[in-house]
Amino acid sequence: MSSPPPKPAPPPRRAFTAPLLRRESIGESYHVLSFDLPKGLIAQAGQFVMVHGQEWGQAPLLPRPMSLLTSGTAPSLLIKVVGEGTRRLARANPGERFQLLGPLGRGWRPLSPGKRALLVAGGVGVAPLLYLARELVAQGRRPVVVYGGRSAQDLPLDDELARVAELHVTTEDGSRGRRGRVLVALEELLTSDVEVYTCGPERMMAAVAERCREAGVPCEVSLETPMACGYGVCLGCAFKTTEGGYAYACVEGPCVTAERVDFTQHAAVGKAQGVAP
Amino acid sequence: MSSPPPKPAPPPRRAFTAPLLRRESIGESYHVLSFDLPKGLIAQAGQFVMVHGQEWGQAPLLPRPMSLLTSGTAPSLLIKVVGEGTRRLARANPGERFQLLGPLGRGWRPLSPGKRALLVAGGVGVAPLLYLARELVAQGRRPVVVYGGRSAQDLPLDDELARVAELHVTTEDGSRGRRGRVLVALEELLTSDVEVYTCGPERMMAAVAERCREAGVPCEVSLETPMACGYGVCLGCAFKTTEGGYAYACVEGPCVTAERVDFTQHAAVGKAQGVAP
Amino acid sequence: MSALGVEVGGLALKNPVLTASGTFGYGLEYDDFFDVAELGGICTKGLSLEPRLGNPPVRVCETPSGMLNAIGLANVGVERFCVDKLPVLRARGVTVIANIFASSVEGFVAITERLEAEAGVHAVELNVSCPNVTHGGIEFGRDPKLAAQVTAAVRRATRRPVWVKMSPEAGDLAAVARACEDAGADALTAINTIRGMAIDPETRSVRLANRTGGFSGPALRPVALRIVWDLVSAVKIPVVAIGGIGTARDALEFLLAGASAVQVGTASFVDPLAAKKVVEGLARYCEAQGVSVRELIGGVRSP
Amino acid sequence: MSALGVEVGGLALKNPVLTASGTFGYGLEYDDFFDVAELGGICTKGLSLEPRLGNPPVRVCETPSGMLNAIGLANVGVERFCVDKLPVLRARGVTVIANIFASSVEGFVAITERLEAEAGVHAVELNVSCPNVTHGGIEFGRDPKLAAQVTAAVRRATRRPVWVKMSPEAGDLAAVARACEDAGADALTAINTIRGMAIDPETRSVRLANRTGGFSGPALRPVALRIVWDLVSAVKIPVVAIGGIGTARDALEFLLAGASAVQVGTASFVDPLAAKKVVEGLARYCEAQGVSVRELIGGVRSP
Ligand SMILES: Cc1cc2nc3c(=O)[nH]c(=O)nc-3n(C[C@H](O)[C@H](O)[C@H](O)COP(=O)(O)OP(=O)(O)OC[C@H]3O[C@@H](n4cnc5c(N)ncnc54)[C@H](O)[C@@H]3O)c2cc1C
Ligand SMILES: Cc1cc2nc3c(=O)[nH]c(=O)nc-3n(C[C@H](O)[C@H](O)[C@H](O)COP(=O)(O)OP(=O)(O)OC[C@H]3O[C@@H](n4cnc5c(N)ncnc54)[C@H](O)[C@@H]3O)c2cc1C
Ligand SMILES: Cc1cc2nc3c(=O)[nH]c(=O)nc-3n(C[C@H](O)[C@H](O)[C@H](O)COP(=O)(O)O)c2cc1C
Ligand SMILES: Cc1cc2nc3c(=O)[nH]c(=O)nc-3n(C[C@H](O)[C@H](O)[C@H](O)COP(=O)(O)O)c2cc1C
Ligand code: FES
Ligand code: FES
Repeated sequence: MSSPPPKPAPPPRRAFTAPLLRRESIGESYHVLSFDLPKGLIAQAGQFVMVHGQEWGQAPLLPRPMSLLTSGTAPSLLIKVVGEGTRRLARANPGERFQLLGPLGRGWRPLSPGKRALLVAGGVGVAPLLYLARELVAQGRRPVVVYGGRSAQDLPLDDELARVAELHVTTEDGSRGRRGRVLVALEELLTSDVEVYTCGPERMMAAVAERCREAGVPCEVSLETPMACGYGVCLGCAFKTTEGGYAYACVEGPCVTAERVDFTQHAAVGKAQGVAP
Repeated sequence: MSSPPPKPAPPPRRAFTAPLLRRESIGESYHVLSFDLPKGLIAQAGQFVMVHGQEWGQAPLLPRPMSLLTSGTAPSLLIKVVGEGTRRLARANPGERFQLLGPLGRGWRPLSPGKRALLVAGGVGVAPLLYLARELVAQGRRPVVVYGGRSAQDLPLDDELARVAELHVTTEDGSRGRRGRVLVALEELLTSDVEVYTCGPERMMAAVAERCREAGVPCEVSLETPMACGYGVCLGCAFKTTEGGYAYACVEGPCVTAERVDFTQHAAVGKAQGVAP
Repeated sequence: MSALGVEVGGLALKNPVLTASGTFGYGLEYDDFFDVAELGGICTKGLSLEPRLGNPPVRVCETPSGMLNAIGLANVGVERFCVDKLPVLRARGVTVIANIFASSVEGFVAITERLEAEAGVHAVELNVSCPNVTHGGIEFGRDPKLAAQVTAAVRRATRRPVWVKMSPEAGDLAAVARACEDAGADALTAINTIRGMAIDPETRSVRLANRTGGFSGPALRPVALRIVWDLVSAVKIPVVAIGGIGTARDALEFLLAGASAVQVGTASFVDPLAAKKVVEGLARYCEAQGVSVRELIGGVRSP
Repeated sequence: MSALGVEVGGLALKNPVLTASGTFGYGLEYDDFFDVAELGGICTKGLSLEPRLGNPPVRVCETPSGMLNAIGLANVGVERFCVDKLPVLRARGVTVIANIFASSVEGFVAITERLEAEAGVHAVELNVSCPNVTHGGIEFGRDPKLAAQVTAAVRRATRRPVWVKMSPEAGDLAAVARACEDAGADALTAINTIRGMAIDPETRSVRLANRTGGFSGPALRPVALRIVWDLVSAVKIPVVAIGGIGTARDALEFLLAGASAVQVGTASFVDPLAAKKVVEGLARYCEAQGVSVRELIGGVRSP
């Protein structure tokens, strides 16, 4: 496995306040929120923001980490409702003001020359991968995507994805695409000329990473550890590394090479996602 | 001073949840909120509700006591913004759900036969008095009202009041009506055939009560002590009585005869009102 | 026993949901709302030998996700409780835990003896942990020896279960807990409020006339849960949990940590039906998961 | 001295707003946000003699208006701090309070001695109150004798001001405070987190891998304020307040209660500019009211 090209330096981080521009709901559970940010938020695919409602007061207290779906003057997020913070985001009305801190962390590493990108998304994990897919298409490097969910309802933005990628869908209940988990579709796509990027439930990513290791294919994962600050000071977002110690997902990640992550130890599970491996 | 007729028994208390029907803002500080309650809330003038937003979560934690402006199937409240809870009320949108607990406490005592009602309102204290004024008019006993505020902006619903009562306005800055505090207008109206009802800042009520005592005129005040429960279990709403002990504003009040209130001791000041005596 | 039934130191409760002392009056204030006999039980407002007027106002204020109170144990006194309140509760079949408070061991015994003369009291809860009175509140709860003395004396004065309510401010709470256990307590209840304070920067004055007050509500819950967890492993007698419990989810946290029952406090101020809703929520949870509350107690897993 | 300037046990601060240890990294993470030299000072993440990896995840979770953390004092160690971080802070003119931690008196002294070799450290803050480590955290802060020993030993090892950070879990905090004062502390800082816990009823497991964690944030503020108020009357040395401070209003509560300065903690997670905004808010308040911060300290009125 040749070492992939290094990541470019991330753009500067800012604390923005911005009104909600639009909320588009995809069923009850998924919502795309875009914000009105004339100054523009410059980011890289795979980076995230910490978002906090100015109306929330002191509960929910902490901002919530959310991958950027798009950046620019109307940056957007894909929200899955799992608890109080995401519920509030899902009910926000245009005009309501939010604090956005970002862009944070390190995005996806660049695709190596001559390689094809294989993206493996689980449920709401699609957000940073759709960002990546659009960027790859802009570079003329249309990716292949495997997108899995429990059922047809757990595949938000699948239409957007189909527009920019060769899309393979799996659902556990067979209500859409192939029945089963993402691994069933991955098998035949895991050729030696691909590099894998994955985001979704931790157990899914662990299984994908393991298959990539076996296949000798580079794999980049996006970690969803609980986070308090998002910018490297609380040390709450630790994940166990294969080197033995801990690394911090908000500054060294969320996108890291799967080889660094000790998934056997990694208890910092993002339970927010709808798909098991 | 003959003893006034006894108060009728209050209607049963209920915990309602209801969506906001309408919010009408009167400048930045004052807002009339009405709720959609097909079952109807039956209440007496001077009673109050505890109101809590179902979206508030755990902060603001406690419901806020608010005098009823009207009851029935679209009960309404007049809100003055003073802190976090009233700020949230002031920004609520139609459809947002609230818990209303009520009607609570004891309303105004009935006007004695042959007497005329003189209502003395300070700022947002107008709410339970406008309710009373409308009720008196329905009984063919149009009241006289003295309504005071710091300036013309602090006289919400003065137009409504003018429709049902002979209205005397005072403002401290002279921007409307007579310059000065309510006492200046009270003087000439305090004849022996009136009974006084007052609600407003505590120091205003204390001054009005004192003048009524001197004039030998019955005076009923509506107390705004801090409250946690509103229905008699927390014992937080104590006010010092002239008998020596404490009484509880949420069950024995908020409307009580001024004679019972030891204003010299009464630290449970409602700071929410915009008018000093 | 139904899926919800529990036993707390010899006392069978139809469900594990009680109401906390001082947050539910004497249980007679709920007639318009619901039948309080549906609850596992109610703890009365703290009773003293003589009626008490309580502290001057302001007595309550709100803090982030919590509140402060300095009521000062205002209550009608044990005599009026026995004459005016208890007969009604008894007639309705309410399980009554009498929360009592005194400034001396003899005082605690005298109140217990007065209650002993009445039917319809199911347990006595000793408040040795009130932060809002100058004499004989919290010091009993801070010192293992004093706590044991009070417990033993009350133990001798009644055939009923004796519960001791723990102060979160004891330096070595496990020692106090074990002392109460050894002195014959049937259960521990925890926690009472922690002393707090608030200042209004506008007026530059303290918000409560008493200066400090007891801190309660959801904000307190993580601390209460940790203390309950500590106590469960410190003693063999059951622990009844209190502190920020307002939903079935909250109650489950404490049951899983090992509490045998829970008390709903400040949440009743937010919604008078809170305790009833906790019972209903637990019933739904047990039904959905096919478990009884008894199986849940202490069932927390480590990650 | 400007309207905002204060003096804390011999150390002049340009304003009374510091950042709390463990909530502001090493002060070098803010380059994109603001110049941290504008603050009264920063307290570093707790430094140990050797680097520490900290606890396994999950390390943080949210609670009503607060949070729990069980970081386990992960830090780069005093050596790397002196080599990598301190020179940058010094060059920028940041007032640096080194928060240090060890499991023995000798350990505290060794770290202090290493820091003594460097310029640019303005005071040493002894963390004798960390709830999240198995050895040598909180026990020093619970026992007046141990607290005094650590304080005296560090006192002898440095010419710099020594601040001791109080554990809210000491049974008799005033005794610990006086012991530290007598042993030569220049200031006390209070409070560190209180131990708390949270359980996920869905998975029936504890939320933090360490089971318990330190409770912080706005929820804690009323308890912190009461403890600071108690300490201010217990000792003559200055008290630096910590606990749920995130706005100028919050800071005013503590200054009025008698704190000589404040530390912004968890609030920096919500907004990296929180501490700077507290400074600006205090400046506006002092200007509007025509007072200096020094006049406000201890200026609370009783009702
Ligand atoms: C770098 C990063 C990017 C993310 N991107 C997205 C995204 O694009 N869209 C999206 O919907 N979600 C995303 N998440 C997850 C999202 O942050 C959490 O779902 C959210 O914080 C939950 O908040 P809540 O208040 O709704 O739930 P809570 O009430 O806080 O928790 C509900 C459940 O979610 C779990 N949870 C809490 N915090 C997190 C967390 N930080 N990560 C994972 N699980 C958590 C809890 O353990 C609990 O089981 C991302 C997380 C990270 C770290
Ligand atoms: C029986 C009764 C009827 C009331 N009717 C009305 C009404 O019709 N319209 C209206 O706008 N307000 C009314 N109030 C006052 C209203 O309840 C308070 O203004 C409100 O609770 C403040 O909440 P907040 O969260 O906005 O402010 P907070 O942040 O809680 O407090 C802001 C300021 O208001 C003071 N305050 C807090 N609670 C009360 C209280 N219960 N009473 C008085 N002052 C308080 C605080 O000391 C502080 O100075 C009534 C109060 C009572 C007791
Ligand atoms: C207003 C109020 C009054 C209280 N009075 C008493 C009391 O009389 N006796 C007692 O043992 N505890 C009393 N408590 C403490 C509660 O019973 C309970 O221990 C505490 O409030 C924590 O629970 P919570 O967070 O659910 O409210 C009182 C609490 C409040 C808020
Ligand atoms: C994530 C985190 C890490 C902390 N680490 C330390 C530490 O290393 N040393 C220390 O003395 N205090 C530490 N603390 C305690 C804080 O300095 C502060 O005392 C506490 O959080 C209360 O203040 P707050 O409510 O403003 O956060 C830490 C707190 C948090 C939340
Ligand atoms: S989230 Fe705070 S250090 Fe990563
Ligand atoms: S507000 Fe609770 S008793 Fe009156």
